[in-house]
Amino acid sequence: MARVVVDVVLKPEILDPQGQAILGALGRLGIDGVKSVRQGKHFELDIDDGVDDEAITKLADTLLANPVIEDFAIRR
Amino acid sequence: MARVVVDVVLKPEILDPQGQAILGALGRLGIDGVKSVRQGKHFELDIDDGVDDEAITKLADTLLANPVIEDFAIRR
Amino acid sequence: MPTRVGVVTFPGSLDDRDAARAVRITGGEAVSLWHADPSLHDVDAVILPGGFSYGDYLRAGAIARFAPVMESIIESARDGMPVLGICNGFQVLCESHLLPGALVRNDHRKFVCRDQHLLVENAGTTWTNQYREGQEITIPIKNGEGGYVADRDVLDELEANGRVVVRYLGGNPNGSQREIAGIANEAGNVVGLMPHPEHAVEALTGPGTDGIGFFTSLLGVREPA
Amino acid sequence: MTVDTVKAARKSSKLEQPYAELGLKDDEYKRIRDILGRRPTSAELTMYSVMWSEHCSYKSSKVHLRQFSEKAPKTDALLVGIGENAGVVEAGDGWAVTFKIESHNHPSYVEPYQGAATGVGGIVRDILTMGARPVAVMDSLRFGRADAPDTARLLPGVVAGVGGYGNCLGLPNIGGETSFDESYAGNPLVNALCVGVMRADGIKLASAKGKGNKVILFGAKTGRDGIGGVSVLASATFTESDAKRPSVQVGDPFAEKVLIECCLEIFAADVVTGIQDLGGAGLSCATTELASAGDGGMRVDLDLVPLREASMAPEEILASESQERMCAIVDPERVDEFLAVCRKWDVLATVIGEVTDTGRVQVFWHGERIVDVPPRTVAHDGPVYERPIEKPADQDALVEDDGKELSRPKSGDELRAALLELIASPNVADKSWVTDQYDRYVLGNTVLAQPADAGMIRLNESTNRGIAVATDGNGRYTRLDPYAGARLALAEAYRNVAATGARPLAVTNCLNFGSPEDPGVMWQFSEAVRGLADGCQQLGIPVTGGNVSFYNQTGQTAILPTPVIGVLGIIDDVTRRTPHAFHTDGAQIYLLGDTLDEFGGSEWMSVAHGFLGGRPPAVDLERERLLADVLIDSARDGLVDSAHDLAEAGLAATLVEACLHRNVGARVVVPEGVDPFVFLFAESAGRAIVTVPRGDEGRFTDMCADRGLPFARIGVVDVLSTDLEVQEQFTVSLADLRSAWSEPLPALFG
Ligand SMILES: Nc1ncnc2c1ncn2[C@@H]1O[C@H](COP(=O)(O)OP(=O)(O)O)[C@@H](O)[C@H]1O
Ligand SMILES: [Mg+2]
Repeated sequence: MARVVVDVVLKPEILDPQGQAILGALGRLGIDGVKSVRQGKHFELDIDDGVDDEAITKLADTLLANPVIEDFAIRR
Repeated sequence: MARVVVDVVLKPEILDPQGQAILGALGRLGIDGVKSVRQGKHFELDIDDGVDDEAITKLADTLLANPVIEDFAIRR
Repeated sequence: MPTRVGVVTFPGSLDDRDAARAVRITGGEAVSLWHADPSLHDVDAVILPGGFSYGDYLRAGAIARFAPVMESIIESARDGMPVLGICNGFQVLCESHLLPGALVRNDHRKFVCRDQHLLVENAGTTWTNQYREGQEITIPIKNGEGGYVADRDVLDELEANGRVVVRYLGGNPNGSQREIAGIANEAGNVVGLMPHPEHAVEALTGPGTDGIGFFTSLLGVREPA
Repeated sequence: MTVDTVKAARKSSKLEQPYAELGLKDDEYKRIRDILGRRPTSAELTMYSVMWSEHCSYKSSKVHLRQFSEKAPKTDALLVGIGENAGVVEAGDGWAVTFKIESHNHPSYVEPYQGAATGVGGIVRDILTMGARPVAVMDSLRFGRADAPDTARLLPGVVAGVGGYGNCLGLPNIGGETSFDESYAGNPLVNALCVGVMRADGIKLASAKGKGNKVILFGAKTGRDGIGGVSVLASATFTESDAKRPSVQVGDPFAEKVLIECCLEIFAADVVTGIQDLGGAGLSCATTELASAGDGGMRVDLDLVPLREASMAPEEILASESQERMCAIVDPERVDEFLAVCRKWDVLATVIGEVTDTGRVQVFWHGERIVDVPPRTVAHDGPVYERPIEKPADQDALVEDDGKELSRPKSGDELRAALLELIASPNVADKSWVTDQYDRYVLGNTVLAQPADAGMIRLNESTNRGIAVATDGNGRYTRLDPYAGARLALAEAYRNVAATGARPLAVTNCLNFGSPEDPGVMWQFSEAVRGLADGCQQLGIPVTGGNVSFYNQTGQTAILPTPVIGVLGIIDDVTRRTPHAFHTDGAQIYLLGDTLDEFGGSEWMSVAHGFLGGRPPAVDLERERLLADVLIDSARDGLVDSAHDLAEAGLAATLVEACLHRNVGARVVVPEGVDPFVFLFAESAGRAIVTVPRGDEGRFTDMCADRGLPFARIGVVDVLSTDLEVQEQFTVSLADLRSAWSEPLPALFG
């Protein structure tokens, strides 16, 4: 069994209201020095050793990310 | 300027309906061998070099994650 | 002098006017409080209304908790001032640690708006003394992150000390642990509710008037009959 | 990066320009050159191309839509008519109401959640722009077959998007439609409606007047949202390799909520002289529309526009469709006040220019003039086409083959089975799966919402005055006869409003059709517009605004032509509203209107035989008006305690909904000499059922008889019964009805 991590982030040109809201809050929290925040999704999968990269890519591309607005990165 | 990543995941004992739903959908996609899926949040922050680890930990602990239900990990 | 009840408006608060209307209808004076103003303007009690403060994109209530007005509310609540958090207000109270636990995404992953049957379990709090213990009431719920979760120890403690104020009846609408719809702090002055009593104060616009009791309970405490 | 300037355009008049990639025709490009007396700069080309698109210029529909004004009935109620962001009607007590429906079909197909969400966001801004507080939304949705994979992908996302945005704005969703037909596969229809309320003297218009007044852009930053062909231009001017694909617009409902509150505070302080929302065509549209409706001149310093991505080219800034932005015209003396309100709400606001007396919109980029155009030529005097019109070749055959020979249920058992099958059809079945995802309570003034015939909102807590709104459309009827189909949709929405006790006052519409380049589609369109305009004239209620969506087709196959009609009515006292459900024991059920053997385009034909042919039900608008009068007057006089209109699936569906809402039984008799099948399932227009409490029957039937409205007593409400009984035919338990009716959507969508 192996742990695979998939991080899904909005494409850079897509508006990220979530990140914006956090950035706005930081000022009020008195935390300085943060220039930008983007919020994405983080998936942790436990998979059988037999599952290959191709299957994981397909999984990420169809279920975990919405390719119309998101990119993803896989870490094994 | 530096990029910092914060991953936030639900504590293991908290039910994760989104992860469950993905797991359920896998069968229909014909992808076998995935034993569990947990969905969390992924934050990418661009910060000034002056911002130290302590500040980032505080940010993660007070704002990005709710320690009652979530754990977080910081990657610089 | 009518009881002065502050209703907080955060950016993204939605049911603030409705909470104020409910206060008015039940004979109180609604005072609107602004998130950025730390002053509570001498109110006798505070309602944190429903809505999506700051869009609730991060976690419901996570950002609102840091508003200047919240510091004053947290302090006054610890000193016994009555505070009612409705829906988003409940989430803010949990994020502020005035109430234990947290509210997470509904187990069916959809927003749900419906008329919900509830069981009043604690009719002794500042906000529920006009109900009978065991009374069944119907009040709208509308939430996307309404699933109440807490450690087992916390849940046991809530149950043991009568701090579960209302419980869902006839089906759990959001996956809340132990069907919890509302809880109180130890002193009973701070109550968090997922259902919206302010939307059940007029027969014309709600499923009935079962929500009135939450507001008259407060007035009852202030002006004993 | 080099920028194309007016100066450069004068010098290099021969330069080849990619106008075709931007969707401009040869003669359109030539006209632009004629207007300017030179080649356009690339920024000007951007503005003309986006503003002369079908979507913004209405070039194919304009010649037809004129009828709405030409045939508009005289009414004192109309305060603002067609041509503004939304029409406004008077509501009494000094209040005014504005409403409009708009499509977001294609974006919802590409990204269902965001497409639907930004559709709601856009229409809400249109309403806000009129100076109104938005008070309710509705959504009219159409998908392919309910069990198609495409629908499984789209519907949950669209519904979540409508809900996600509307709920977060704090606007109650008070109604809409959800229906299914094969023809919408790949072309879902997502039409969103918003209603707003203001003082009648507080109407705001989109015009830039007063030399020296400041142009302020406020709300979200500008990003590369929705930039389509324009990126061709942008990439021609600089070489960075960043993504140039049109990007999906993502909605930020929180930003919009704050923008609404900010605008309302600004309106209350009376610090704007004109205001316009940024929607399709973004700044290109807002600047030229404001200028051309005002003094005609405006100077804009485009480099002052706050950007999400610093590398954006001026063409991209002009074409960007970033959401949650508005543009205001403000007296320089009031600018500080304006900015203070924006600061209070944490809304970004930037002075980007001022009103001039040049008669031209001039845009500068770091001091260089990149646009210099007469604004009318961009905003109003775009191309106008008289597209060829031709009745589709198969039209006559379609109408000819009326399916009358298809087998019909006869015995009680067969009728019972047909009823259960019909109410389980996704078009007729319970829509709670959808509507439970929408907040209907927020703002505390919702008197009626789903599943009522019309949504109803209390406007005023002290006078109890209110409004009711319904939307309807039936693509099958319109396919069979577009003229009649549009009138049937109008009649149904009108009837739905009247059924609640409100008096219909005004109309909005969203015309969803295939390609205007197909003469058959254009025939459907022109017939539907004619039908709607004639119908509104006859009913005495004006069209106050609307929207056209063309190109809803896959390959050569267009969607069913689908005019969606919204009708708004006023009710003096919302406590007198009529609910749709049975609730009083012993109340007599009356069927009002005539039932004929009309099954063309019916739900029964579709469900039982998968058949579409014949003529749609006849429309008699005089009868509709009479029926409405009776419904409204009997609500006012307290003669009826429920009323429910008849439409798709006829009396059967209406009875089932009236019983199930409060779980109340009823006994129904088929009137003598009437065919039970026709009685239960025909879709004749101009009908409703009402229930009259015991003792009031005489007064009620006298009223109908005096006015000449046909009525028949068809049964009685039995609160204690757990059955719907159609005497001498069949009995079906409420439990069986409920499972047939309420299980299909959850079973399909989870
Ligand atoms: N089908 C229609 N019926 C009546 N008016 C329409 C119709 N389509 C568009 N209009 C009117 O034409 C004007 C321009 O439409 P539109 O471009 O949708 O407005 P906006 O720019 O505010 O989005 C509006 O006043 C609108 O009400
Ligand atoms: Mg507009």
